[in-house]
Amino acid sequence: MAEPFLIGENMTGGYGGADILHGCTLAVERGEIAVIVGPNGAGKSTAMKAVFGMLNLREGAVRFDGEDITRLSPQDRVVKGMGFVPQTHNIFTSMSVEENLEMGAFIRRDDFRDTMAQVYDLFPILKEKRNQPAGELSGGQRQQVAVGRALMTRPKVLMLDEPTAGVSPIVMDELFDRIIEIARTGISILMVEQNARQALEIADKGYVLVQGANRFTDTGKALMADPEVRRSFLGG
Amino acid sequence: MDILNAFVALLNFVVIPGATYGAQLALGALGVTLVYGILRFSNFAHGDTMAFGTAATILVTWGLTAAGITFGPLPTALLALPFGIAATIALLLGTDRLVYRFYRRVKAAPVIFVMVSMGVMFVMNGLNRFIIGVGDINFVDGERFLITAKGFRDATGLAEPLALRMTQVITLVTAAIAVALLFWFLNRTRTGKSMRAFSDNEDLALLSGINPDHVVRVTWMIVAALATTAGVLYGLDKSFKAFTYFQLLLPIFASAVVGGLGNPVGAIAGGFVIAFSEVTVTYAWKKVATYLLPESLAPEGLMQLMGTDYKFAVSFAILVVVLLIRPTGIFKGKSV
Amino acid sequence: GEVIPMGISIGYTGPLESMAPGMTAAAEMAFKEVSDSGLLLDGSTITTHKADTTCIDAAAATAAMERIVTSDKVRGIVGGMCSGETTATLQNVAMPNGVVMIAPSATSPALSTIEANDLFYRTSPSDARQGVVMAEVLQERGFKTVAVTYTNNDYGKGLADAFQAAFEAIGGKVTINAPHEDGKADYSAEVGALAAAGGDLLVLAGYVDQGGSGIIRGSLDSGAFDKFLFPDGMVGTPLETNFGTQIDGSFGTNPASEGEGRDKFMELAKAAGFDGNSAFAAESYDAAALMMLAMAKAKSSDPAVYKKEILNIANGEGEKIYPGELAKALEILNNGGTVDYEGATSVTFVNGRESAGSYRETEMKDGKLTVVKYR
Amino acid sequence: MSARLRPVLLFGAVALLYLATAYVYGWNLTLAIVNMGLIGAIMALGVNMQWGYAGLFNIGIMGFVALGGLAAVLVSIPPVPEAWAAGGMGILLGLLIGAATIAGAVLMWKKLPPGKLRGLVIVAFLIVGFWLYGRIFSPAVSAVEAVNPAGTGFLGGMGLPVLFAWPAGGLLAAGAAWIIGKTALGLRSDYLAIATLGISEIIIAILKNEDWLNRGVKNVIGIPRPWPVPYEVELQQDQGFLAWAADWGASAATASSIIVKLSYAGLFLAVLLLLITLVELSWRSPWGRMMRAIRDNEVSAAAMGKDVTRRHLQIFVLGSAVVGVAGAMMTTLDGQLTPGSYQPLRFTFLIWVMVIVGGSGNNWGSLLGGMLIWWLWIMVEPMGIWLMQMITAGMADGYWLKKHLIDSAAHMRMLTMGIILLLVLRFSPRGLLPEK
Amino acid sequence: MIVVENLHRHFGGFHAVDGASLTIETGSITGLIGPNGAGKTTLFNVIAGRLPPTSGRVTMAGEDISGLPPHVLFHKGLLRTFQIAHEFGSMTVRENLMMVPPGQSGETLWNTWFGRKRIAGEERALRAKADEVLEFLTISHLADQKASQISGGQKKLVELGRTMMVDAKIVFLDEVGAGVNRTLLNTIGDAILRLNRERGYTFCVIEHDMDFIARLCNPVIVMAEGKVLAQGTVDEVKNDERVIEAYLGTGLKNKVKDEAAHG
Ligand SMILES: Nc1ncnc2c1ncn2[C@@H]1O[C@H](COP(=O)(O)OP(=O)(O)OP(=O)(O)O)[C@@H](O)[C@H]1O
Ligand SMILES: Nc1ncnc2c1ncn2[C@@H]1O[C@H](COP(=O)(O)OP(=O)(O)OP(=O)(O)O)[C@@H](O)[C@H]1O
Ligand SMILES: CC(C)C[C@H](N)C(=O)O
Ligand SMILES: [Mg+2]
Ligand SMILES: [Mg+2]
Repeated sequence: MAEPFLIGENMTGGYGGADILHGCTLAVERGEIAVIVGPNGAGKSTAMKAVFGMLNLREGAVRFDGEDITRLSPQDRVVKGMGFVPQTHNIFTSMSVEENLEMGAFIRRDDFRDTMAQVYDLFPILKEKRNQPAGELSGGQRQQVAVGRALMTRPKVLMLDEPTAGVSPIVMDELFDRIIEIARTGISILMVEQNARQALEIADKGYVLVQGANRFTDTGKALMADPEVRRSFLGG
Repeated sequence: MDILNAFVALLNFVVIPGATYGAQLALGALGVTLVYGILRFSNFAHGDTMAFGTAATILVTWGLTAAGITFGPLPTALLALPFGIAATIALLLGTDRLVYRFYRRVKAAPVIFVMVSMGVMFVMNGLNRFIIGVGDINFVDGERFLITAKGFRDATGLAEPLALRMTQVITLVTAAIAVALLFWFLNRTRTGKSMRAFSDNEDLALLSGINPDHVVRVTWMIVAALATTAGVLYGLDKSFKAFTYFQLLLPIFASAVVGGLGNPVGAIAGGFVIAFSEVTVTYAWKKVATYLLPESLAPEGLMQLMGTDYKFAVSFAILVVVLLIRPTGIFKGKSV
Repeated sequence: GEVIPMGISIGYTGPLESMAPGMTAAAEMAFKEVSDSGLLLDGSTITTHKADTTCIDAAAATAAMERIVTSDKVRGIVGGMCSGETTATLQNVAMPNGVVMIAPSATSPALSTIEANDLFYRTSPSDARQGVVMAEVLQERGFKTVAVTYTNNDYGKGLADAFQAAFEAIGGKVTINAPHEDGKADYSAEVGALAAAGGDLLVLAGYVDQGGSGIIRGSLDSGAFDKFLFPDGMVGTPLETNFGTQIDGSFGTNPASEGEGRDKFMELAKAAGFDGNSAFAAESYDAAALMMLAMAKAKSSDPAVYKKEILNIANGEGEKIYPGELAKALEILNNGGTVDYEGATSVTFVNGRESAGSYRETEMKDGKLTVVKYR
Repeated sequence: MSARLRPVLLFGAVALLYLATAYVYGWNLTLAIVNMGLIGAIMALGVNMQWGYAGLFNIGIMGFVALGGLAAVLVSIPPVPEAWAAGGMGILLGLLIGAATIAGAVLMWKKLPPGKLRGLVIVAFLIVGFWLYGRIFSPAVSAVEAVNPAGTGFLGGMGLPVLFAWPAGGLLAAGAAWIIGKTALGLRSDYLAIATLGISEIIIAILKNEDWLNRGVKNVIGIPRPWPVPYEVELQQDQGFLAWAADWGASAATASSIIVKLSYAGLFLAVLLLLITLVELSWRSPWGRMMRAIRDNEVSAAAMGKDVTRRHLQIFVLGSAVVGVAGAMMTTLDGQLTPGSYQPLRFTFLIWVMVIVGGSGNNWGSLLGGMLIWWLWIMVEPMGIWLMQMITAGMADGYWLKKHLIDSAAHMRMLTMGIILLLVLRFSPRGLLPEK
Repeated sequence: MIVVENLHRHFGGFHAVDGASLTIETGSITGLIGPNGAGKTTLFNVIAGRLPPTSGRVTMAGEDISGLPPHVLFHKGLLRTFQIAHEFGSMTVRENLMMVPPGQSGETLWNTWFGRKRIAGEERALRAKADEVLEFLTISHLADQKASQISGGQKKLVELGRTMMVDAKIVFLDEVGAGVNRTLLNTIGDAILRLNRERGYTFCVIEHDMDFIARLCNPVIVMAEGKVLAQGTVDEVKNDERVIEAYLGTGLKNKVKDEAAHG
């Protein structure tokens, strides 16, 4: 198989102290969904940040669309077509919901009104609250704003760190639905999930990360079927 | 009873000076509030930035007048203003590159920025004294008055004078325009919004493709323009002295804070609150009362609520009271 | 000869920083005059050491003085500048170390009574005296009711109170006696109160390049007052450059004496390239000159020794000495003679330590400060 | 640099600075700087308690310093009997009435049933109260201030040993802080800052204008020295001392002032070490843990049962008290109270620089910052001159720029201070001794 | 027993809690579910004293506790966790736990100077207790890590751990599960059950994970638009049409599509 669309290969590094990642590799193909699961503190978020250039890697490389982007700054990666929703601090609290979405489209020069309409379609509550400062929203609503912001970028690859944390079941279903749809338009999705069973169900590929290293890698279905994985990481 | 005279007295000694001073503070406070709003620290060097901008403008003004260029009835300094602004932009961008950028990179706490700005303040302070000296400089020319005290008395036959200066009018108009522009810029334009986004959550701004260097650059440029304009207008109205500009910092901060830090409209409101509380609370009502009351009731004392000894105490007391009622300023400011 | 270190301690930074250059230049001019003459103590020369008193920060002033006294070992000091800081440095540094201090500009009445062991003199008079002079001037000019504002420090307050007492004693009326703070951005409130109180004229006991100018500006702009009485802190060239003809008819008083001394000093200053009229420059010159002449008379640069001669130089018998004549004086003293130092300000000490105070009355005419008379 | 070595090295470096100063300028100057540095360090300690421990942004330090200074006057200056006779009782009575009026109004506000009537009653009560206050207070003040205005014109103090003024200064500052805290501690960050700044300006305004209390801007001079500190003049007349000084080969003047300064230094150091010890002990115990929790996250600390308001008040009062003690010490050292000299730049912002450069949240940092910054504040003056000389060394005599530069040298103090401050913060952006 | 009577909490014109009435029985583990923005967190905030109610009443064992400040409620035995973790960032994880227990004698200044012995004893006990809790939460290795430097899920665990440091009467858990690994969440569920059975804690749990709710909670209260929509056992609630429509959804949609995509 040819080189994946986006790959963080053999990544090693951390926040300045001891290494958190130990030769961890994540990859996603064009139009596919890759899901990362693992215990708390395994380094999932760290790996995502590493792929996005928010962390200095001691070893390893990140390649995107055949190009080595290891040295690129996060904002350059955005320009290249990568979008990211961090796990925490993922909205502009003092700005209105609508402005949050506009900021998502910051690098876009074209008319983004229809994208915004789509986001409002997906999360109707946001439309209702579009003039309210995002910091005043409920936890789940904030999460919707965060995802909405990333969608506004129209990225080629979308990286989501626990997008469904705190989101109600109905919205979660919508969200997964939408993620599938997005993937089908050719956008790659790389996401971390603790709602692992639902996530792996729609995943083309799944990674189980433990202590900064790949423990299992397989298709989503296969991982779901693996009793060891189920017991230790998916809550039985 | 003489309502007209009483009214003119009030206008001349309370309303006009209060409004002018308020606008002067407001212009300064706009700069402070912008730095706070976008770069998230209280910039102690702002007073000295204003002084620098004014000094640069004065130097150019001298050059212009020496070359025989004036601005008709308006002060020549207004012609020189763009040059002063350019010089200040250069200074602030240089400062940012040399000083502040580093602390942004290491994500220093706001209080560190405050201390750093204090260091910058000291340096600029020395720089200003070096460039233009410590003396008092009067650089206003052109028509000073729109209405002179004597002219008014002669024309109306009233006992009370009324004076209105060119600089007062210019200051008020400029302040109004500046706040409108700034408000529009921050809330309506793409760059303005990206600046607010940057101030709200730097990391996320990065993830949205906002270029932090650009945001910072634009901020400093606006701040330079505001500071220089504020400084020049103040200097035209009063006079230029490096030390006074440093002292101006306190009321400017007070204005920005009561108004609500980070909010341009608040800066304007704050400026007027501070100015009017200084001017009105210690005002001696004797004159007004003498005009209004029948002769037999003419007051003996000054009819002052408080002596001017306590002018600052009173204006600060008002400030504290306002904050107790609205803990983040009149217009709900930020707090880091 | 030896190299004699001398100190100049004034506020180079702070609210009166703009007075510092003139005062320094004048004192250095005196030092240079003596060094160049080669007549002091067998051809000794003077080096100067400056200390920044900041005018307001007693602690910083003390430390700066401490430095020039204990490490540069100055034998005498021209300074301090402001009364508060002068008191502190005198008590904390000069006296413990036995160094002579001659203050050119500290004029607070409180300094008249301070216990100083013969180490402290001032070439300016106490403000108690100026108040009386001001009252007299007003009386002569026929002003009956005036408003008073003063800079809120020991100098301003002392002077304003002295004036009010003197003026009321001769039947005048003070409508208001209110302070203003220096270095503030705006004086509308003060002007408003002063205007409301009313009066034929405004007595402005402030500093010309501080709040004083702000008050004038505000008064003129609003039409509150257009006549002023300016005591010493206000009489300075900024009046001419900043207000000019707008304040024609206002008048001022400041410690200065008529005649030869002043004129000579003005010439010297001009030649040396600074403005002799700048406040307290003449007093600084005299302060410096007095110490050196006293050394010559005592034949020693030890403050403990020469301090006793200062009074004899200032109030002595013999030839009158004016600025520019220090060499002549040294010659006389070296030959065992006596002199009466008049200097730029007609120095004669009263109370054993301060200038008696002859005052100059000036008036603004056609935008210029012109001398009316001396009293 | 390891965490253990760093403080040792830094304190060593600062000590070296002082030693070098002593070498170049002599011990007299050095000790003078040490003394003020120690006082600065105590002030910084107080501020550090408020900021480093509780995140309270107090920029009204100047006010508490001044209150400490007032305490020195009130405690140590002998009373002025004539003034007391002239109006002392009137003033006391007036103040009492004023206080009672306010207290009464507050009480009524709380006790009376709400409504229009309540407002009217309170306003009427206030008017009557203040009218009465004015009637009694004003003439008494005039009478007191008329007593020998050039020399006294105030009530004087209690004539007690000035050492008592130190705790008294702390108490006075604590009292003020309590009132301020009760009203303003609901504010946050810069809003609290500007409120405290305002209140400190009010305190200074009172000290400047209430002549009956402390002679206002006419200053009080001649505050006696504390107990073990001798007077130079007396030492210089003491034969035993002269002989002893001669043994050491020092001049009487030098030796005497060194002795005086050493005595002060001893006193100050004792106070400083006592305070640091107390504060460190608390900081390293559950109390400190609780304070840090509150600083980190008030909402969560409150949910974990900590009374945030009360703790804020506690630390605000304590920190202010420490500043007040330092203020009293400073006035004692100066021997005079000059209200006009209280400037925010010097007494608030410089202290802040000490705290931040030293490292907020670290008591030893306060000491280090205090000693270093004060040294700089004094030494930048000669350094500025020296700098200008270096710059102009290569220029021809009489060249205009050289003259301009040399003439500006005296004004370069601020510039040098700024540059050094920036350099220190550049290489140690979290302060020299960061909180662990 | 906590009784909420006709509680309102408005933000400007918006009624986040709009006349909610509910009862949390002593000894129960009550689930609180509802769509995003239903007002669950706001309700918690009002009960726990973080926000004053606009109107209405909260009583705890008959005592009116509406509007009491959080620290007072804590001392009455009412604890809560935050939906968005509120850790003490500059303190270690262990300190985050050790600070919790009330009445520590070392919190009095006087004792920190003159009661060192007693403090040392107490501290040892606290430390042991904290380590035990950390052990239970599988984060012992983080004990000395600064709380600002742990992962998002770990922060939630610390949040929960704090409530385990004291003997609480009633604990409000706001989405402890969000972001927590499901295997670990099961263990936490066990712990909650154990605390409930063995120590008599009352719990009120907000959670979006229906499996978790189903395993622990009885009864379940459903909120929507600031009001109580439904109440009952898990099964009752799960099959309530209104609840399905407002909150649960059918969950079928994506499965259908999923099959279409892959099948
Ligand atoms: N400070 C505030 N100002 C204005 N509106 C607010 C504020 N806080 C909450 N709201 C609004 O109140 C509603 C209820 O919010 P709350 O946080 O209670 O929801 P929730 O039920 O906890 O939702 P979630 O499941 O997403 O956490 C939301 O619509 C939110 O936008
Ligand atoms: N800012 C930081 N500085 C230092 N260490 C950190 C920092 N953030 C996280 N860590 C450590 O790195 C490890 C991995 O954290 P990471 O956030 O990547 O975990 P995660 O797999 O995303 O966990 P979770 O599911 O809880 O979000 C953790 O052990 C944590 O303690
Ligand atoms: C420089 C002077 C105007 C100082 C003033 N005479 C004083 O005593 O403070
Ligand atoms: Mg994570
Ligand atoms: Mg919630």
